[in-house]
Amino acid sequence: MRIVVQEAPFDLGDEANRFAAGHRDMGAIVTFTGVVRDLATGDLDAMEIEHYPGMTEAALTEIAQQAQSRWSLGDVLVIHRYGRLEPGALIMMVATAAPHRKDAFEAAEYLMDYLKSRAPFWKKEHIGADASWVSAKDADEDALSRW
Amino acid sequence: MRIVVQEAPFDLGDEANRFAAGHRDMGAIVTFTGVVRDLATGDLDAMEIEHYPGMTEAALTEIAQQAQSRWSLGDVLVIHRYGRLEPGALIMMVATAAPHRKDAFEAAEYLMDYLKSRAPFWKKEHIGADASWVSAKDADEDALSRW
Amino acid sequence: MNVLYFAWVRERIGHPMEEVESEAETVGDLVAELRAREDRYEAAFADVSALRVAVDQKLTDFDAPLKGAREVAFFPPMTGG
Amino acid sequence: MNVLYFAWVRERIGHPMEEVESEAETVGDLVAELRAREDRYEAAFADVSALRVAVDQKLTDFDAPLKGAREVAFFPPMTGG
Repeated sequence: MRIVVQEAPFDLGDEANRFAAGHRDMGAIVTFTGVVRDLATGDLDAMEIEHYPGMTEAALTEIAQQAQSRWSLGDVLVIHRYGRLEPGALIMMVATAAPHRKDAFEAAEYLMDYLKSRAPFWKKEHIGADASWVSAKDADEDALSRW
Repeated sequence: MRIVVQEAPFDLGDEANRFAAGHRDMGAIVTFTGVVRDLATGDLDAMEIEHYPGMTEAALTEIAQQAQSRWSLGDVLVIHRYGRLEPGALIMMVATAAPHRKDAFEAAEYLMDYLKSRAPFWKKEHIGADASWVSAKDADEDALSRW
Repeated sequence: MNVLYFAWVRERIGHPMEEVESEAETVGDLVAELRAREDRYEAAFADVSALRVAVDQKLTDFDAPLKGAREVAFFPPMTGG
Repeated sequence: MNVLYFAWVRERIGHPMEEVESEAETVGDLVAELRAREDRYEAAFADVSALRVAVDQKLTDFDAPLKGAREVAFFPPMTGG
């Protein structure tokens, strides 16, 4: 298990290759990558991500451990950035390795659902001189009920 | 949409980066990678993959188009190898880009479920002097019923 | 028409492709003609429920008509991914 | 104990952290003490249902006891991923 919380960018390809190379005994590798998406109006200047140092790592570790206890997994990777990110930047990724695809997919979805609503990150959108905190979505909270 | 059927290896990291770079307006990118897994006994020499040239590309294209009609997707990538692959080799990958994670995940699972049972590939395991065709699993056929 | 065989169907019959002259109206009729040819065809087609068929590179079933078909392929259930 | 604020809670209160001397038995009691301090605390804690709380870096609820707690954090619902 590897949990990384950092301000610096990460390289999806490097991370995916490194993760896969360590798990050639697993049949299935799933990755999810979150990207800063511009607004429909195209005027997002930046997404600022605040987090709670210390608790963030602990929360992500606990979420990853829960996933490992619920599914047959070879490994879990979570990378999450904080700070000021421009549209198109990669915010975060998770990766799961499992003998079978069902476990790899479900565990990745579980990680994402919990990471959305239970890891201490907060997003703020910067548009010109305006800035506003992104509201949590009911759908994200509801997503937890399926697990 | 990009569909690739080839004997040559592919680089997961390069493919993931290229796919993601083309879709920075999508919030969610999911990849699935299938790896030749050794047997529990550790004595798999190779997995040989036979396919039906022409129909393979047509079947994968149709599966990808179905996914695009069912979910809100920015793009779909399918790469599948054939020929003789050793344990640890990457067999195939799919990638999906979508505005939201639910679509990206579901579409990737749909692609995998159909690709398993509806694309004309056949696997043969080589163990020493023995070789045997891998049987289709009921669970893979059953997986289609959820879509 | 061209008839193609894949995986263990190909191995039992002994070649991957052949040209077949046939007036068979359906895939099932064609299978009956092939089974009557030789033991190796009989062996390959003994249990049709274990087989899949594509006509002109599209999956179909054994009731499918062959009118106008240029290519028919027989193979076991697929195991991709 | 240290009290931390994040996101708009931090912005309303005006600082990210402070040391608070309190005999509050629960998180709810601590909130009542803070609200009584100044308008900006009242503004931040006006609708507790819009807030989340962690004690010693673990998510909990407003009934949670504070005995032995070294760090309490208040923040809006999380928006990671």
